[in-house]
Amino acid sequence: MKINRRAQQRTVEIVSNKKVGAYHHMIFAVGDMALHALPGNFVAISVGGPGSAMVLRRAFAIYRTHDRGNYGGTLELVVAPHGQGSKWLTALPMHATVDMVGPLGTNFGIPTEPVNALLVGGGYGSAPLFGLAELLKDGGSRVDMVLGASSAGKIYAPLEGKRAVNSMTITTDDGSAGTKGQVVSVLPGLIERHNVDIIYSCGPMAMLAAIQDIAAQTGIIHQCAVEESMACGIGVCMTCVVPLRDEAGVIRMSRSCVDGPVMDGANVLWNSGGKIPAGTYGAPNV
Amino acid sequence: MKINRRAQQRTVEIVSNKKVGAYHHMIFAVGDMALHALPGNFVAISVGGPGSAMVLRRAFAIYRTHDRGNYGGTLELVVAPHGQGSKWLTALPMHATVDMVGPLGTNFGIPTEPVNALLVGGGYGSAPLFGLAELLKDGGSRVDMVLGASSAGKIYAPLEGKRAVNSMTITTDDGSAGTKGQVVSVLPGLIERHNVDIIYSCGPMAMLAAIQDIAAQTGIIHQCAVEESMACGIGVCMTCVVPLRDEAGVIRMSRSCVDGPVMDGANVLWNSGGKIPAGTYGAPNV
Amino acid sequence: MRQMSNFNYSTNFQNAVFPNPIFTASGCAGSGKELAQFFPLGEIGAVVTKSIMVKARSGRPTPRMAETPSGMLNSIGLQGPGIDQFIAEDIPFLQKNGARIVVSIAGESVDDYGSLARRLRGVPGLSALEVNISCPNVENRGQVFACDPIASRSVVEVVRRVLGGELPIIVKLSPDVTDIVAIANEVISAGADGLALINTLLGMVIDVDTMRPKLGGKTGGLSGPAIRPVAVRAIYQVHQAFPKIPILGMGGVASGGDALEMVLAGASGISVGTATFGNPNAVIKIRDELANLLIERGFTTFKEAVGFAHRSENAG
Amino acid sequence: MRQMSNFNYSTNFQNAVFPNPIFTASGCAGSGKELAQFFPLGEIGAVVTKSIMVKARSGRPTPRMAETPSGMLNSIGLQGPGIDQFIAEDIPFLQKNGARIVVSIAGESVDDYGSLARRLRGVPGLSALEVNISCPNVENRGQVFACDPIASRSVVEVVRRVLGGELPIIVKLSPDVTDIVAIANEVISAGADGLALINTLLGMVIDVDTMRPKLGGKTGGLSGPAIRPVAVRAIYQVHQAFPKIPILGMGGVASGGDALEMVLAGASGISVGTATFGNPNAVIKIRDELANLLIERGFTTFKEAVGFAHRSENAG
Ligand SMILES: Cc1cc2nc3c(=O)[nH]c(=O)nc-3n(C[C@H](O)[C@H](O)[C@H](O)COP(=O)(O)OP(=O)(O)OC[C@H]3O[C@@H](n4cnc5c(N)ncnc54)[C@H](O)[C@@H]3O)c2cc1C
Ligand SMILES: Cc1cc2nc3c(=O)[nH]c(=O)nc-3n(C[C@H](O)[C@H](O)[C@H](O)COP(=O)(O)OP(=O)(O)OC[C@H]3O[C@@H](n4cnc5c(N)ncnc54)[C@H](O)[C@@H]3O)c2cc1C
Ligand SMILES: Cc1cc2nc3c(=O)[nH]c(=O)nc-3n(C[C@H](O)[C@H](O)[C@H](O)COP(=O)(O)O)c2cc1C
Ligand SMILES: Cc1cc2nc3c(=O)[nH]c(=O)nc-3n(C[C@H](O)[C@H](O)[C@H](O)COP(=O)(O)O)c2cc1C
Ligand code: FES
Ligand code: FES
Repeated sequence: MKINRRAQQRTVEIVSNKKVGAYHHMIFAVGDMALHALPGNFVAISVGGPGSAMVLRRAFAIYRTHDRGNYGGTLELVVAPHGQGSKWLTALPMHATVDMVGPLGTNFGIPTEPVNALLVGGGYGSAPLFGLAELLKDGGSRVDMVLGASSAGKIYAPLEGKRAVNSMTITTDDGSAGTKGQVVSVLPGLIERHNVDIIYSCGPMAMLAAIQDIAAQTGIIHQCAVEESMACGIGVCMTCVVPLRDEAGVIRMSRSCVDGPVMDGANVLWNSGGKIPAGTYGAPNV
Repeated sequence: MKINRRAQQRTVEIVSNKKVGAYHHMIFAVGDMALHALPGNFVAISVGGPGSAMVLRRAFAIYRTHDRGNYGGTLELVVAPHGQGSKWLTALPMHATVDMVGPLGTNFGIPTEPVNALLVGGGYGSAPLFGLAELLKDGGSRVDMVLGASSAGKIYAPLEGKRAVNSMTITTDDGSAGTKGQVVSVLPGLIERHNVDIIYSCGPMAMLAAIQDIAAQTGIIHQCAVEESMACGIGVCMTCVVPLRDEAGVIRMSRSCVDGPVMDGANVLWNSGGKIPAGTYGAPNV
Repeated sequence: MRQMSNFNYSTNFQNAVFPNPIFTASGCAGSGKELAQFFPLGEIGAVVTKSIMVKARSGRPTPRMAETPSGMLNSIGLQGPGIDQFIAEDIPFLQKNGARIVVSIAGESVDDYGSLARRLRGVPGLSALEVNISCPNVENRGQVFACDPIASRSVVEVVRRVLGGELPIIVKLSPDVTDIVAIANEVISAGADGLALINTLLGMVIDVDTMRPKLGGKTGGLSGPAIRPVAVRAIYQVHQAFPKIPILGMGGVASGGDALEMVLAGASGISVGTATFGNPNAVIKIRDELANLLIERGFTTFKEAVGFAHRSENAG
Repeated sequence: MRQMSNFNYSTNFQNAVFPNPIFTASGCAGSGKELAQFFPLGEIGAVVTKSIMVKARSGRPTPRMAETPSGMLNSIGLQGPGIDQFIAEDIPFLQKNGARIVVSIAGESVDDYGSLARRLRGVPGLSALEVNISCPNVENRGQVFACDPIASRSVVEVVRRVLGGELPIIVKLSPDVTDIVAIANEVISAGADGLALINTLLGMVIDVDTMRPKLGGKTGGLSGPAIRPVAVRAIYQVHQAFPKIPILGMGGVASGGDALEMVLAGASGISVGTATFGNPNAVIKIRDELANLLIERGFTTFKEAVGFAHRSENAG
């Protein structure tokens, strides 16, 4: 329960904004914010400009960062033009500036020894996995990746990313790329084939829940980056909570912006179906 | 009490946006909306784009129009970047589009015979006077012009406009251009010198009221374009009213967007000091 | 609009039937003439006229409006020509232009409402009466009728008595009350056929330059998208309590999606006010967008969607 | 800030003195730790803590928020650790970090408020108590205390009795009432030293895709710039009626100009809530902007500006 100590607020410049499939790959000149970001962290961006009716920031998982280059430190995002906020952001021209707070939240834990890791991403959920893959490979781990989406255009998998992993499996709901179906359908086979020790995942909550079911059956560690509606991103509003079992076994409504987004999948009470799970700390006695 | 029958709503493209002193001179490709505009009319533009907190249009006096050119019919405005709406508008790039309703409101009446006309503009209030000057000159009238503002940068007087009039007098509050002082200080002299038959004016309400005082003393006709806060611009909201004496002598709170902006200065009850003037139709009996 | 032909868009408030549920909001459509410039008035469900009083009124001093974040304040003060001139001039224009007409009335006393109903009773071609009770009651220290259950009831009773069963009565409530369901209960038991929800919220803007209230009338009514969540809540609560009473929903509707929210919450019709100031064709745009959204969601009639947020809840 | 040295920015609520009038809003500053990451907590007037209850509370199910035009709805449901853990952990952190502390309390019964006051009475280093009465009263069919004059009075009486004259009591009112001046009158006569205006407005958003209420708790509290005109109006009305009672103003303040509006209307302090979600440094920005605006207008002390919109009116 603590805000990311490295978080800073600054005005950053867009130095690249390219449409890639259904997404925009955007690069921001962020100075030393880039130094502090770890895979799994996110940033929160003001949207709409002055006179906007949108009062809340939008959260985006950090795709990757570079400490130094033509523009100094840079930070990259993969953004889906979805509603008004993300459409405004992806429509910005080069050199436009935005107000960014980051890095925020927890990061994926990196094992101290080489492991066999399976990285699973849904839609733009693939974004934080490529930086993670690099770190894992650097540490000598085997990295296999599975990316799923509704259709081919919604798979974000840049060539260098594909190359950096030991294997890449694609699934699409409509079969327009890779295996037809959802990511979970291919997981059991991959887990067995590659003797997976740990699963890292990022994507829609329903996908994460399904992955946890598989992880639980096979006893594999599962670190997932959750995505709950966030009003503040910095831990002050209590909107972004998920039921999470703490070390002492107590279930608490925990903030996914400071106790997450990366959480241990085994500790999240999935499928609480829009209810406070029975036994949660402070739950009404009904 | 009738909406301008020629009004239309359309998406129009910005084909030029140049900073001139304190203002932006903006040209819009408006198709046949240009055909229907008369000096004194205004347009109403949506500001802020999608997701904007600004729900009301902004009104702008039409500076001039051209029926045909590279961009078809065009319409020109002189916009002061003042608050959020006008700043948004003036910051738009070439080829951006805005939603425009126009032409709206009443226009300056043109005498059927040649007259000696004095045109008085305050700040961007000069904008509609240049088109008017052209029409008057075409009809054989003598046209003298007085433009006033707080300082030189706020005088909008393009060269071709200056050339088109018989004389041009400038006043500024700080003396940074022309005579130091307010426009009204030079009016009595000009009226006498040029034997003025009619004054046309456009600018802040206080200026119009002061001009009307002078017009009343000398018995000269005074047509002025008023500027009240407008929520709709098309006559449906009743926010933009000014107390106006109608032909039957009845004072009514009349809408400056449909019964104006151009009104006969002698019929407006100036200086009612934020009150409903006694005797107004429907006024409370207190 | 896809498949528009198979979709039944009509709605009704008691015996008043409308081909579609998108109306103007009282005080936001002028006399109708001004909008007729942009679209044929018969194209929308109905024109709700600006609240008319017994006598002519000059309204409040200017400034009468202030823009606020996603909304605006107005203090028009019910400027209007009085009932006689209104019946002589405005009604015939609307009829000639094929508009269905809902006349909004406002009074300063219970008697005023009775007189207005009496004058309107015989006028042919009206669809319904909207009774605006958000007016100061001069007989009761200027307290707004809509904030006082007893005064609200008295107004509705007298209008009901004068009209008999002829014209449906839609009573327009104020959100500025502790318990809107309680007020709704009073006016329904006094004979209201439907409710209009919501009128504006009382607000104020202070001009930081003059350092005084910006509006001539000091306070004003807050409207526009800013208040939509309050309107949706009011509609939801009242529909939950009185599922059979049709509601004319309003407050910040600017798109078909906004209208759909209110319909799902329980509105049988939607009035569009402030959005018309931003877009003269807003009513038509919203009419078309809402139809498309309903068709996309598989509704074959508009009425199936009314209050759906309550039903799916019990189901799920 | 120009000439900041000659400008007296301090304010007070009875015997509680603050170096400047810009506070956080209850429930919008976490436990203080999270904001301390962005600025030293001693830099602002005070930290108003999230409303604390007797026992730990899990709050409401998710989704707990929906963005709305120029605002947001929240239904947190007062999630928190309970008074004991709060006193043991949160207060010491705030003290160590040099924050002036206003503790907000919330209860489900009149007794709860008494117990909370009793627990806090002895805690050193508190500046004032904010009493949040916008909570359902479980002993009275869940009606919100703040909507019931009698219940509001009872709460304030018990807190006053327990505290004696030690800590100033600021009572936070709900705008969802017919007559906020009447409620203010009750709580002042029951012993309130100041008032906090306003809490959120009750609102609802319906998700047009799921066709059900968007929030887990169905209704939520509307905050942000959308409600500012309602807040300014409430502050103006209450200050007019009780010019000697200090008001902590809030509701959509996002800039120094917004804060100034409330100060001119009658606020002796300003709480910043939703704006912090959009900008972690909002409180600091607003503190500096307001000081500049006041200095520009020729004020030499903050207090001269409080309620100025009323004074200039009588003058002009
Ligand atoms: C930790 C985290 C990481 C994210 N990473 C990415 C990313 O890498 N790329 C990307 O494109 N998007 C990402 N999102 C989603 C992003 O924050 C926005 O929610 C999304 O862009 C939609 O915003 P909008 O303004 O376009 O839509 P609107 O519908 O206008 O949004 C309205 C409100 O609902 C919230 N909301 C809408 N959809 C979602 C959602 N799926 N999850 C949470 N809140 C939602 C918005 O934040 C906003 O407050 C992430 C969200 C979180 C919480
Ligand atoms: C008939 C008419 C003609 C106009 N012609 C021009 C023109 O040619 N060039 C130009 O730059 N401006 C003109 N204006 C003023 C213009 O409409 C805007 O009011 C101005 O640009 C300020 O808007 P904003 O959004 O920048 O300021 P904001 O302060 O954000 O405006 C907030 C609200 O106040 C209203 N408002 C603010 N200032 C004024 C004002 N002086 N008069 C009326 N309403 C105001 C706005 O319309 C808006 O609704 C005209 C106004 C009217 C009524
Ligand atoms: C300028 C203006 C004038 C209004 N006049 C009236 C009126 O005469 N009678 C009435 O019942 N409501 C009146 N209203 C309230 C609207 O009918 C409507 O209830 C309210 O504005 C909320 O809807 P909106 O947000 O779509 O505008 C007026 C609103 C505005 C903005
Ligand atoms: C997420 C959230 C949580 C809140 N929690 C509380 C609370 O615990 N106690 C309280 O008195 N008010 C609470 N409020 C209300 C705020 O303190 C404030 O009165 C209101 O939000 C209006 O101010 P704003 O527009 O600046 O946010 C909360 C508001 C929000 C948005
Ligand atoms: S988003 Fe505000 S606490 Fe997590
Ligand atoms: S601006 Fe609406 S009537 Fe004139």
